[in-house]
Amino acid sequence: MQTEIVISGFGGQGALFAGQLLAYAALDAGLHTTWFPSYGPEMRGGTAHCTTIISDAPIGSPVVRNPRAAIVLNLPSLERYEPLVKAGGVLVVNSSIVDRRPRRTDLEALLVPGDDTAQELGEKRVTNLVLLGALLARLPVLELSQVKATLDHVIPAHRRNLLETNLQALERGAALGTSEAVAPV
Amino acid sequence: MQTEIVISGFGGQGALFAGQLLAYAALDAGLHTTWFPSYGPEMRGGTAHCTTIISDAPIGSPVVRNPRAAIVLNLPSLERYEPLVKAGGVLVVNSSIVDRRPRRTDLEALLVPGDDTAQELGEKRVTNLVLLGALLARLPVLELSQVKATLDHVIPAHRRNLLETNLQALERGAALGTSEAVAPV
Amino acid sequence: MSVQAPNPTLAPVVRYPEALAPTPTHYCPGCTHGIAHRLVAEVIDELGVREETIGVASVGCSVFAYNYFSVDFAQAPHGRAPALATGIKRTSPDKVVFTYQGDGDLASIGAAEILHAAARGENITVIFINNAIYGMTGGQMAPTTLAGQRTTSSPLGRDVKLQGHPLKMSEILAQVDGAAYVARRSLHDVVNIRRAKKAIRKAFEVQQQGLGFAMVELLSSCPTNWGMEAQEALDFIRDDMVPFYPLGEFKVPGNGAPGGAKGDGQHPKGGR
Amino acid sequence: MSVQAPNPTLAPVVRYPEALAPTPTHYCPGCTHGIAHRLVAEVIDELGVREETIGVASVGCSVFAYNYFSVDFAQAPHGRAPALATGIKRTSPDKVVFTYQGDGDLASIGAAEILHAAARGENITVIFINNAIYGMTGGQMAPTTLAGQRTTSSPLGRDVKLQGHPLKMSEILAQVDGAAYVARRSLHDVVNIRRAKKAIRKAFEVQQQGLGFAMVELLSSCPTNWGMEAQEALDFIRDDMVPFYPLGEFKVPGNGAPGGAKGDGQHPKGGR
Amino acid sequence: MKGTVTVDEALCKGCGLCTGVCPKGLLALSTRFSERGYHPVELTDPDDLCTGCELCSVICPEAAFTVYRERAAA
Amino acid sequence: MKGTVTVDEALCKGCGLCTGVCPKGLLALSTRFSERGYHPVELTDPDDLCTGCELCSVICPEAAFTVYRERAAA
Amino acid sequence: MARQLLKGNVAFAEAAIRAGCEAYFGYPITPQTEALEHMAKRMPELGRTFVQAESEVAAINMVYGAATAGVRVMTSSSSPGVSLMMEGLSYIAGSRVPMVIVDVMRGGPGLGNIAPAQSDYNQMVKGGPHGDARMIVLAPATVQELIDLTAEAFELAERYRCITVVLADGSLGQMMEPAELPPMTEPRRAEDRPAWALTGASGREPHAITSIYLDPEEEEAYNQELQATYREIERQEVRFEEAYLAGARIAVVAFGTAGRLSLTAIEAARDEDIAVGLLRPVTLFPFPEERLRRLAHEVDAILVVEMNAGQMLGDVRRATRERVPIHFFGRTGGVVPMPEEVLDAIRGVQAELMREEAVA
Amino acid sequence: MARQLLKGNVAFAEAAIRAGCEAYFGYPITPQTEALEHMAKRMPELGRTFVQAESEVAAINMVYGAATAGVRVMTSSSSPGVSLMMEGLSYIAGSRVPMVIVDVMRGGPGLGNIAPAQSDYNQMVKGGPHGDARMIVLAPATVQELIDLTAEAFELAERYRCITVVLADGSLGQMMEPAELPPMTEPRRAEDRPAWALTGASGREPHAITSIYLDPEEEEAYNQELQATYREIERQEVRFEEAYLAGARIAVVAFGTAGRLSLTAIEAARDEDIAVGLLRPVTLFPFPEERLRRLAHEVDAILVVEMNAGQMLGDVRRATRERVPIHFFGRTGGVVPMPEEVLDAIRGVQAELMREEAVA
Ligand SMILES: Cc1ncc(C[n+]2csc(CCOP(=O)(O)OP(=O)(O)O)c2C)c(N)n1
Ligand SMILES: Cc1ncc(C[n+]2csc(CCOP(=O)(O)OP(=O)(O)O)c2C)c(N)n1
Ligand code: SF4
Ligand code: SF4
Ligand code: SF4
Ligand code: SF4
Ligand code: SF4
Ligand code: SF4
Ligand SMILES: [Mg+2]
Ligand SMILES: [Mg+2]
Repeated sequence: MQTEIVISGFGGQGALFAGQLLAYAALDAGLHTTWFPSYGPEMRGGTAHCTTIISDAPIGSPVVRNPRAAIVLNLPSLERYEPLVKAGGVLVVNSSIVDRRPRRTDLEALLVPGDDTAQELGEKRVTNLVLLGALLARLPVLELSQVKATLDHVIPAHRRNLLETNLQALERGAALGTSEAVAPV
Repeated sequence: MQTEIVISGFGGQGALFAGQLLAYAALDAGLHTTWFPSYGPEMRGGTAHCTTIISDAPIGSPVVRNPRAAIVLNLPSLERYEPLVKAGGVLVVNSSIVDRRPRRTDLEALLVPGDDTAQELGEKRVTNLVLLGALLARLPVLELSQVKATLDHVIPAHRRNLLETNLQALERGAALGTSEAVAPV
Repeated sequence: MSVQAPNPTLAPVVRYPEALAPTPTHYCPGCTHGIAHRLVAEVIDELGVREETIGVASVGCSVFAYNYFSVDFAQAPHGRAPALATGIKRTSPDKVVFTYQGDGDLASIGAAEILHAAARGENITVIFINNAIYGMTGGQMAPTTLAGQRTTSSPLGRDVKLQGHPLKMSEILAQVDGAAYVARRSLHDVVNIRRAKKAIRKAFEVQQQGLGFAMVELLSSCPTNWGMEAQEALDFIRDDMVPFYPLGEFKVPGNGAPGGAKGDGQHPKGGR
Repeated sequence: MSVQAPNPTLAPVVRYPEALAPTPTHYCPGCTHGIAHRLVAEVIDELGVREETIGVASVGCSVFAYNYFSVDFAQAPHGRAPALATGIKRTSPDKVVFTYQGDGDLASIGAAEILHAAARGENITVIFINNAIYGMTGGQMAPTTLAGQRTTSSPLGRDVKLQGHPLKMSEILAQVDGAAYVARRSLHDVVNIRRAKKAIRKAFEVQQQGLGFAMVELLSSCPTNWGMEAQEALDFIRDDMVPFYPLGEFKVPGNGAPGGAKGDGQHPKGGR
Repeated sequence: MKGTVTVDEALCKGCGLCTGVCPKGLLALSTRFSERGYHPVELTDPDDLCTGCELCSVICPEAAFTVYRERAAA
Repeated sequence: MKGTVTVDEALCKGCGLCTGVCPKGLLALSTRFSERGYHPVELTDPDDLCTGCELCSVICPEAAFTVYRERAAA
Repeated sequence: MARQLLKGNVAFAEAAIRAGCEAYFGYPITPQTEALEHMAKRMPELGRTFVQAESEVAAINMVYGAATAGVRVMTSSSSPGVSLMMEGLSYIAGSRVPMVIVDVMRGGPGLGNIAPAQSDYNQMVKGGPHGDARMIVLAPATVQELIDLTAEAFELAERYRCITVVLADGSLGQMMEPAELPPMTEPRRAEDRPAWALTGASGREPHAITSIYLDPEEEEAYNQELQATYREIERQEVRFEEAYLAGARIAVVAFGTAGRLSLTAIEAARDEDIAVGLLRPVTLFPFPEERLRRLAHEVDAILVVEMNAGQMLGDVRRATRERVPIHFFGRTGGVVPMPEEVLDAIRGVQAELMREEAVA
Repeated sequence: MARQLLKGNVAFAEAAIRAGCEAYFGYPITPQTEALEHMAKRMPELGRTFVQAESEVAAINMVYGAATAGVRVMTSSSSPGVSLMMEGLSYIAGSRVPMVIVDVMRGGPGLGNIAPAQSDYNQMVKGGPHGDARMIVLAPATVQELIDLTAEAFELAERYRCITVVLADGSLGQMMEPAELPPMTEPRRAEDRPAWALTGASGREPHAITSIYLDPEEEEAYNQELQATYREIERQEVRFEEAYLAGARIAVVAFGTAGRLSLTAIEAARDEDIAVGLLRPVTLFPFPEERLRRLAHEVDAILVVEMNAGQMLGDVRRATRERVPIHFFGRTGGVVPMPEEVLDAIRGVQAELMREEAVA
């Protein structure tokens, strides 16, 4: 059984790291995984996105057209990925800055105020983990505890001081993910 | 009907020019012709040789293993080409500096004192034409008159002062070529 | 862009250059590539040569320069812009031809091409952006990276014994007979930016007068790969780069000898 | 070659160098490539490093140098000898590594490689044969061809406006920080040949001391492509080349600045 | 008023360089996001202090400024 | 005799450079051809004028010379 | 060694180090720069050689130099950079010194872009370098295979005294995947350098390493030696991977990333009861000539999938003699085909088989 | 124009001049240097552009520059020099500016020698340059054909906005043969330069000539344009020459000098009543694919003759699907095969045909 997750946003919103964290956690959980980034020359702005695949069997293609789930950190990403997520899949939207609701009804959409929550936690840079936490609450691909454990050993040294906030971000996200509030009716 | 002539000697003995002269003359005579040099980096010593082919039909290969005739200006050239000349062909040897006679008896060999004759003409550099003249006397491929006429218009400007001597060299060679003396018994 | 004066008593004195395409660039915030672009465009406008100018973009962050100037442009392989410019200028001598090259492009892979374009006295103008780094590929060491400077390919800081000494291209090219004008300027503050523009203008005029090869080296910033804020990066130019890369005119038409090879002594802080 | 003294009271004082292979070369009569070979071999013998020396031959008339020295040799693509030498020296730091390059090889196609080998301060020795021509390919213009000099690719004489100015590589490389020793010497007469040998020896010693990049430029003759007799060609060096290419040490260990960049003033005729 | 400036928000990347050079300190980055996601610079000049000295336009990497100065009285 | 030289004919290419530098004028090209087709140089020194000064060997591009000098009297 | 999540570029660089690579010379170029950066950090730590060359031309010739000295040496680059190495590669092949190059292909032609592509197949497999030189070309499809083949590349290069190319693409260089690194092996000691190497002519005749043979006959004899080596390589080193070919009516032939993408498509197709399997050449030179010839007798149709306009396609057509219809699906310019697209292509081939049978 | 005795290298240089070549950029290399020397003399006389570049890398990029300015431009070189042009050629192909290059091949690999060879067939025909770029490749066999194809190369390059390669070899460059030069045509006037050229953005939008398309989809669209052009070239420009194929049982397939050598051998063989003919591809890209396919139905055996280790051989095997036995005779390293050797090879093929029939 294979799960594909796309995470997409502006450069700097941490989409790539969130995807890597998933892959690291999958490895720790003894699963097969791939992480596939989109990349551009250093100085190019625009969107950065990546695909993480987690599976109990060896993985063929590291990219798919129709992922099982997507986390969209900004509007362009919503425009691009909403149409692509598999029917019945999960779509997590950073509602703090994305001002439109998803249109599709054949998938589970979560409107999570990522930036606001991050603000509350006093650390703008953890938006990505808030949304990831929310996703994990709805997508039975990895245990939250697993992801938290993994984060503890993969977080880069110069970010270590932020570990606590990062863990909180995941938890807050997970909480939001389970609350009904986030689901658009 | 196609005739192949190889001319070979030390660099500086004028082998390449003699071969070109034949090709120019053939062109003037309205025949098909090719001139094919062997060449090395500028500074390399050693032998220079070329193949001139004259034919009344278009010419395929500009090189052949077994030429109809060969003019050898030095010993190494004799060693190399004596075995290759077609049976019944013509082999002209610069006997002034080549101190051995040809061994083959199935071809027409001429021992022409090229350098000595050139000395007599007071111009060391015309050895090649003396031998060419001798060859033409035995090889009915081009009229001597034709070659002389051609020489008149292809001789490089800075050599023009030597035209007379060059023409004499051809004639002296032709004369030697017809005299019995030159043929080894 | 047409400008609507906010108040009839006011007249626009600085407006968007015509030779600059009316489009945002992809450069990082505070990157002085943008300043260099503007200065070149202003000079092209002042000389009124926009319609007969042909630019040659190189490989580096400025690879898309052709999108930002409203003049004809070719895009050259990494380091070969001077060769393309040679091919263009020789066959279009009536055109104004300039290259726009980074330090990796001009001083590393393109060292032979720039040296020989100078030796041939190719009648072209070269804008040389020295930001002491490979910007586009993410901050590797450039031939102009300062001793001790950390980059992704000199993680412990450039060790000149192992990784070589930074190259002073202006000083080197000023030595070459075909070079008519060679100057180094800096973009770290207003005064120096204005000096830089004067040098760029001279470098284009030298070409118009058919005097030969002209180059302006511009000390430029790379906030992203230096890991600095925009202003911090300008201070780094002033405090670290200028002392090693003296500003000045190293060759001007007429003076054959590499005059002022030690720079014009202008104190870097002078600009502040 | 073992030498049999013609007379017991006599002792051999000059004999065939051990580092020179006992074989005739393919060089044209009177070509000073041969002198340069002998000097390098003598120095290798004097320093006693024949068995730990690795040479790098370039592409030019000296392409077969590996046949003429009795030391290990690699043969490099045109212009890339300094890159090969870098690869060899970095992985065999205990060996003595030298390149032997012509002017087309070093100053034209190989300009970037020599400039950067110098900038990196590669601890190698470069023997640079400047004969102002492309010898091997039959006498085309070299970057060092003198203004007005006729070659097969500058049939009317080198027109510096169209074909560029001759490059003074020693002066240029002396500018570069990684260069420890840079000298230009001439092979046109006995006195200068002896000076040349001293310079070559220094250039090898600098490497042994690990001081960095060392190069000796040797003004050399090409009787064949200059269309001259051997002695005439030496006179051409003295009368035409030396005045344009000043002899001297442009950089010696210790003096950072390109000292004596104008040459050591030794009058060319002094050698006679 | 001696002079004033306008900033093309489509061009400004909020690098802040201009804010440092304005002798009158009239320029500051807004907290707003521009369309391209930057905090654009804004001129706040209630007392008409801007002299149109051009310094801001000289340092701006994006050529975002238009600078105006009083016309020489006709 | 103060000194003398021998020439390796296999190496000499008859370029004549040595003939110009010998202070005693003892060297001249022979009219003979060497095996490789050159006119090799020859020392003609009936009156033992050669000093073993080495000049010929310094200029020779082919390292064809061996130079001998008198041994310091033992 | 436990499995770690590794980025392709870092993985092959570290694999080379552990395989005893003593020297790396390179020049930055996306999408392989992380390899150069890893080498810049690690090699000096280990007291080995790292030089950022002034260009790819210089880099390949530094590699040449180090190779003549008999050390394990490598470089890596991407398409435009590799094009600049053609002369050097020809010299190296022409003087039979071993070396390894990893080519992380990107979209072209020209400057193109930095997205993954396979459009340099012909360049590396057929003859980018001038002359009759060939290079062993290995085409990994996963980070693990990239690691294993890079390490083995040195062995092959030294066994046959030739160039071994690891032909990867941007996606393999940039993606992360769990993989296991080989144990660290110490570089060989100076005194263990090969007998032919340049180590100073001490107590032996001098060595010359060169690629010039002015006498054509000599050059030909040398070329015959080279050709003999290539024939030996063709006999010994052919490698490929198969999946689901037993009973398959359609065979997809694809290398590297295209091969792994196709596998996913193939599995999807098999769920639709399409009898399709995969042949993935692991060695591109030597090419699995004979296996493909047989394959053309086992299946009814072949679909070649490449991230280029159809380069290996020519070799498949030749090797199979087109005994069965050969179809092609390719994306160019850096577009990574989605497995769904490959699936569509497979369906198309299947549909055609049906049609033919209907007719028959 | 009357026929003159012309050296190949001089002939193609003068032919280019007469075809209106406005600029030549090159670097000396044997065996093509006479062409550069001829240009050095003639171009300035005519007020046209000649520059001896500092290297082949610089030369090809000067050509690139002049091509963007819309002038008729060319370069010429030989094997190692051409290898240095691969990146530039890829850029030029990738930005669709027309140019002509004459490659006078010599023995390789590496520095090799300066004798005639055909061992860069794969480099020029298959993909020396990176990316999916192709070049039209013309293979003359005589000095006259060298002249005619060089002149026409400019037309082809401009018609398809592509690179046209005249693939010669050392023997063709060095030999002399009577031939006729085309009449002199004046170079096009500045105002007649093509619409896409860089001439200054006066009264029009600025032009940008580039080969970078960061968006893979864009790059792919661009590649599709290129591929469409190549298909068109394959439809329009295939050329080959035939001799004695009517009723032949053996076909010799050979290009350039090898083709001309073979003709002599074939005529000798026919004197021995061996039914043998010649197919000489004149365009190597586009390759006479379809003609070869038919040929395999007309003859009983094919003998491929090349001055390399067997490069075009692969294309012949592919195109013919090996419907009949494909034999190969090649000399490498700069050896020019003698017609007598080719004759022996033909006899060998004939003998084998006999044997088979005896068996049957
Ligand atoms: C032949 C080749 N080698 C390497 C690269 C990769 N590359 C792109 S830009 C660049 C360096 C750019 O640095 P610089 O010239 O200093 O320009 P900057 O980005 O700093 O302005 C490199 C190495 C390439 N595109 N082509
Ligand atoms: C890449 C390449 N380009 C060109 C050549 C042809 N070539 C051989 S030697 C040479 C020039 C040699 O001149 P120089 O370096 O001055 O050495 P010299 O013969 O004068 O001693 C050239 C251009 C080559 N072998 N390889
Ligand atoms: S990476 Fe550096 S040089 Fe490139 S645009 Fe950004 S700041 Fe400027
Ligand atoms: S061509 Fe010139 S450089 Fe070469 S060997 Fe002869 S004289 Fe010396
Ligand atoms: S300098 Fe320009 S880009 Fe930077 S903040 Fe000011 S206006 Fe905006
Ligand atoms: S013009 Fe001068 S005063 Fe006005 S905003 Fe700009 S810097 Fe300030
Ligand atoms: S050693 Fe001196 S004196 Fe004797 S031959 Fe030589 S040059 Fe003349
Ligand atoms: S200098 Fe040497 S080569 Fe020349 S003539 Fe004298 S001995 Fe012979
Ligand atoms: Mg830079
Ligand atoms: Mg030279």
